[in-house]
Amino acid sequence: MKKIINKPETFVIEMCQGLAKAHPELEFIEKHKIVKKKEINKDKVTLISGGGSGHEPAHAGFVGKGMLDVAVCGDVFASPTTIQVYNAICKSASKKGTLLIIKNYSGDCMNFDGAAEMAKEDDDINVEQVYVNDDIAVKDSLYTVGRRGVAGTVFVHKIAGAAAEKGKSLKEAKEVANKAIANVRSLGFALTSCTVPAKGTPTFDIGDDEMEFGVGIHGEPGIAREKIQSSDELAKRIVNAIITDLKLKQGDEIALLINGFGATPLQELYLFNNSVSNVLEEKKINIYKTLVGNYMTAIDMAGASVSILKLDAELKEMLDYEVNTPALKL
Amino acid sequence: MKKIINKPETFVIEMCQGLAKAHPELEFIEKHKIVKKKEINKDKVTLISGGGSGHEPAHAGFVGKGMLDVAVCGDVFASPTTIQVYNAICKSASKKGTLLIIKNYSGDCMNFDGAAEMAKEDDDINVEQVYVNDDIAVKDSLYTVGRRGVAGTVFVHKIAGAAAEKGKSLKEAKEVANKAIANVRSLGFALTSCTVPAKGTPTFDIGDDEMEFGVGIHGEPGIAREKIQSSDELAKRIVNAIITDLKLKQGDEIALLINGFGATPLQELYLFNNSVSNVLEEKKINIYKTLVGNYMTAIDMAGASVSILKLDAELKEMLDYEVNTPALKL
Amino acid sequence: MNKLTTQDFIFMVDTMANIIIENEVPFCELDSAAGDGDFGMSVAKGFKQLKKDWNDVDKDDIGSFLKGCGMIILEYCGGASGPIWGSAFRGAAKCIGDAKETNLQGLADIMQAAAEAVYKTGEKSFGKGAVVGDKTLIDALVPCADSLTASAKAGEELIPAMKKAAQAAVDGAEKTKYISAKMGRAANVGDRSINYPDAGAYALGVIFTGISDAMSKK
Amino acid sequence: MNKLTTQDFIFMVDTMANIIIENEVPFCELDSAAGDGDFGMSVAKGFKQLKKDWNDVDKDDIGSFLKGCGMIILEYCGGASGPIWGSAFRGAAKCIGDAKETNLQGLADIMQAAAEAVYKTGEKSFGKGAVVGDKTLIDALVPCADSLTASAKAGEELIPAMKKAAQAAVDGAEKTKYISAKMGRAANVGDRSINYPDAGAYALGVIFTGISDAMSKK
Ligand SMILES: Nc1ncnc2c1ncn2[C@@H]1O[C@H](COP(=O)(O)OP(=O)(O)O)[C@@H](O)[C@H]1O
Ligand SMILES: Nc1ncnc2c1ncn2[C@@H]1O[C@H](COP(=O)(O)OP(=O)(O)O)[C@@H](O)[C@H]1O
Ligand SMILES: [Mg+2]
Ligand SMILES: [Mg+2]
Ligand SMILES: [Mg+2]
Ligand SMILES: [Mg+2]
Repeated sequence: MKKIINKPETFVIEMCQGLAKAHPELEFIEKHKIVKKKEINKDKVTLISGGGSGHEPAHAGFVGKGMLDVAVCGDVFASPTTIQVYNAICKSASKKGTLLIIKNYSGDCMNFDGAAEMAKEDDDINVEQVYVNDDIAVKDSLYTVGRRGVAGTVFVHKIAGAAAEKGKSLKEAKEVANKAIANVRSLGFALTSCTVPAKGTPTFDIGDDEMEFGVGIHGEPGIAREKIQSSDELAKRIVNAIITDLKLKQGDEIALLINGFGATPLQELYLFNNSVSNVLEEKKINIYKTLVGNYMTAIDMAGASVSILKLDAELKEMLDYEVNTPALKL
Repeated sequence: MKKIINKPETFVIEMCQGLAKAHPELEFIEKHKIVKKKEINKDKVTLISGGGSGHEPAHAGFVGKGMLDVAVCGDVFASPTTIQVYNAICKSASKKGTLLIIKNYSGDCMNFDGAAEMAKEDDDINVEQVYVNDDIAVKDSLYTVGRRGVAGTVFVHKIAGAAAEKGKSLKEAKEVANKAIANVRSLGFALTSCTVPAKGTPTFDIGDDEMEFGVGIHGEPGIAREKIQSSDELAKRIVNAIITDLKLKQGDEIALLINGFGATPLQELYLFNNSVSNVLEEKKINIYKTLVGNYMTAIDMAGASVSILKLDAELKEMLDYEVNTPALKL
Repeated sequence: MNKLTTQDFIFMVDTMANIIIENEVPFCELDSAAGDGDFGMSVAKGFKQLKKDWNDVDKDDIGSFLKGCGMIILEYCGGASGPIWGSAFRGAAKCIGDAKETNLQGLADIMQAAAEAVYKTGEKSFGKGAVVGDKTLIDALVPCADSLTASAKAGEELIPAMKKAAQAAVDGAEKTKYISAKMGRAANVGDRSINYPDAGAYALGVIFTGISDAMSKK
Repeated sequence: MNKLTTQDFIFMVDTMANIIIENEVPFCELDSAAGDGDFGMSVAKGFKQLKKDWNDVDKDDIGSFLKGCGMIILEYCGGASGPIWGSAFRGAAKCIGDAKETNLQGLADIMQAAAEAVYKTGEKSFGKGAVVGDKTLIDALVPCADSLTASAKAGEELIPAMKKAAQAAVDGAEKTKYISAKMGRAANVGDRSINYPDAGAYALGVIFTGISDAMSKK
């Protein structure tokens, strides 16, 4: 394992401290591993997200004006505990209530739901939840737990953050967050495995000429193990899959996120954006806004994902709204 | 070689196209591999930088309000040619003249200098040059070509960009850029090699427990090949070396850049920032501003560098000035 | 020996904690195949904290002890494991109440209550809890509890019954190899989870085997 | 054969281009040891473009031809190689002027002019150009030119003189192994460049050897 690290046990805490030091407008509460705005605005809906660590800048890097109020940081790839989330809710409660933005994983759902229940029952805080499930690599079926939440979550944070900032009610913020969730899809691929610091060895083995197509943001297996394809081929395949799933048609407007998984440098992401944008242009789908970068990573995995958010007037308005966080400024 | 790529020959062009597509306020002139603002402000000093590609987001990602006007993109790790730079100068000339910000490498110096000479002689454009040489891994001696220019260049872009935006003359902008250069130092280390797309195999071999201390941003050898050290140990060593070289003392104010080399994820950079900030706090050096991220990379090398800019009132004013580029917004 | 005292429960949980901490890395590896590789770390973290806070845990009666353990597990186990293992302990605690002693039947009831609590936790979040065949730790926990219930009914001795129940957990875990996950993170990969046992189920097999061995040597 | 015509120069540059293109990867590898691994790519790029634009290059006389080559090299070779190789060709062109034929003495003068132009290019940017011992391609170019000059003075035959000069370049490149770089990117690593030959010097050895072989087989 080649990492800049002291020891795995203190990895998450030291990382969050380093983030708070670089961004003095944020504070890190070590006891509950919470990164929050120093000043909570009591007059807007509070937005809380989080999950396992290892997805940086998600989620702590999205705390700031126009996005999240608090990020709850679990251990690497492990949901934060019910008690952590409960404390996050209590420490950031506003007059307008709290919206939890949860990526659809068993652990996250159970812990965030459990915390919401505690806060509602014990502290009379108005809490609502939304569940992001944008990864089309995973088939949605009655027998499974539904799709995974991946990089599309960044759009949900952005949209819900704008809604909250604009003074919407908890119900309205939840509605527009759910609209974003209904309209966002993602699909990604990995060229290498990630290495969880505590484990110290790669999560999966992969050949020099192989990729994992449809990989999850924890290095979970995806659709298939395959030979590596070119940027253009990957773009075609992924965009077509998303177009089909989202039922996109000529003239539709979208926001595009080319997301790196951690070890893939910006140069490859920009190159990939070129391939993806070309396919979308061919299909006459209008790209209203593009984000390229490492937004929702899988530790040090090489690879990328494409997220597409289908826009309407309301979503566009929310997308355009000012945002100022460590990892996203528009 | 595991990269998102079509073929090495078109790597730089496709990447620049992808960047221009994501940032519609920029345009990419393929013939000369130039990324420039669509609208050049003729009433301020024009700032041009560039160099070999492979350092993304540098330099094209720093084109925008408050930083560069044009970035000239060479092939991966190869200086752009004299003709490319010459065209960049001609296409962005303003009434106030042009400042070239050059990283101190033979190829860059020769090509940028040659282009400046052509533009001055053939086109009567007022061109001045500054040379960034912040890497203290390389000993400065009469017999050598001087220190390399590395991540500290980002501060020079920022400072000179603010000066130009504030309406300073070419002479003044050059002076403040040179002040930044005189006050910035950097030192880095690599945990893995980078892989130049055209070559397809790693530039250097390195053991599983080894690091290259003092590495350059092209994967050039540094001070020594050593066993990997902990984040805290690296921080102590690097900060102390920079403090000595910059003659920093208690109470001095600095700007800090924790720069990733491409494959090192943000989580490790934030953790490393924690280590570095702790050492600076111990030494009672005041951190006025911190940047953490991949700003001046070496393709897909894992590792990081620390850059410290010693501040005075003028440099602080320039640092605080508004900037809005793809890779740096403050 | 056919009685189980508070001391016995303290001994069993201590044994369990040691097994979990020792197996942190292998349990992570099990979770790598179809999950995300953190299972060992997540459970170990809670049980390490439990050992750290050991002196402060209420040991007045079986129920208080198990509840105390459950709260620490809920607070410190990461991932899905916190709510699942935390609810199992708290469900067990509720079932035994303030008793200071119990027998095989009591143990069987405790384990049934634990399984029921895990089901409820899943149900709350996903509308339906995990059942045998979904490829979760339920596939080991339920056969284990059922084996204890059957042994109690048949009037078997405590230690042999515990060994039999541990074997039922191991067998249940083994079966998870041949099915694809329908619950938990592994459900995301569907058929690609086949050939790998569920990490949680496998861990329970190891833990129950270790506990019954330790009890038989007592 | 003791004369060199425009056709011979065209043949020699064509041979040179082929050698450079063939050796792109090995030349990159040479540059990896102490440089940044792009040397082969940088020079090959210019010479590939030269071959692409081959028909458009002025071939009226030796000087126009070499100058035409020099401009393409300056425009298309990346890194330090563009200015260095470009200036070498343009310096050589200036020296020979519009002659359509020359001899060993003329070739020697051309090579001296090329070396001088490379020196001047360095001087303009760094206050001082590279000299023998700085571990640059000058360490091959200067001995090569000097050997030609000496051979011309001694009245030697053209082809053996070219072979001797190529060997001088190879020997000069070999010597760069034992010194540390004082110019170019490799100077940044100081003593760590020892044991590796300079990429540019080594390349010149390979190129001149190839050209003299090809000329002798003509
Ligand atoms: N709904 C559920 N009911 C019971 N057990 C479950 C459920 N979901 C997951 N599990 C168990 O949890 C284990 C994974 O735990 P862990 O790795 O800590 O969680 P995560 O999936 O959040 O990484 C699985 O191997 C499975 O045995
Ligand atoms: N000042 C100089 N004078 C002559 N040759 C030089 C000089 N600097 C560098 N070189 C030559 O250029 C070669 C490197 O070329 P190249 O790899 O294209 O440039 P860069 O260093 O910009 O990557 C060196 O091996 C050396 O022979
Ligand atoms: Mg997990
Ligand atoms: Mg180079
Ligand atoms: Mg897991
Ligand atoms: Mg080079």
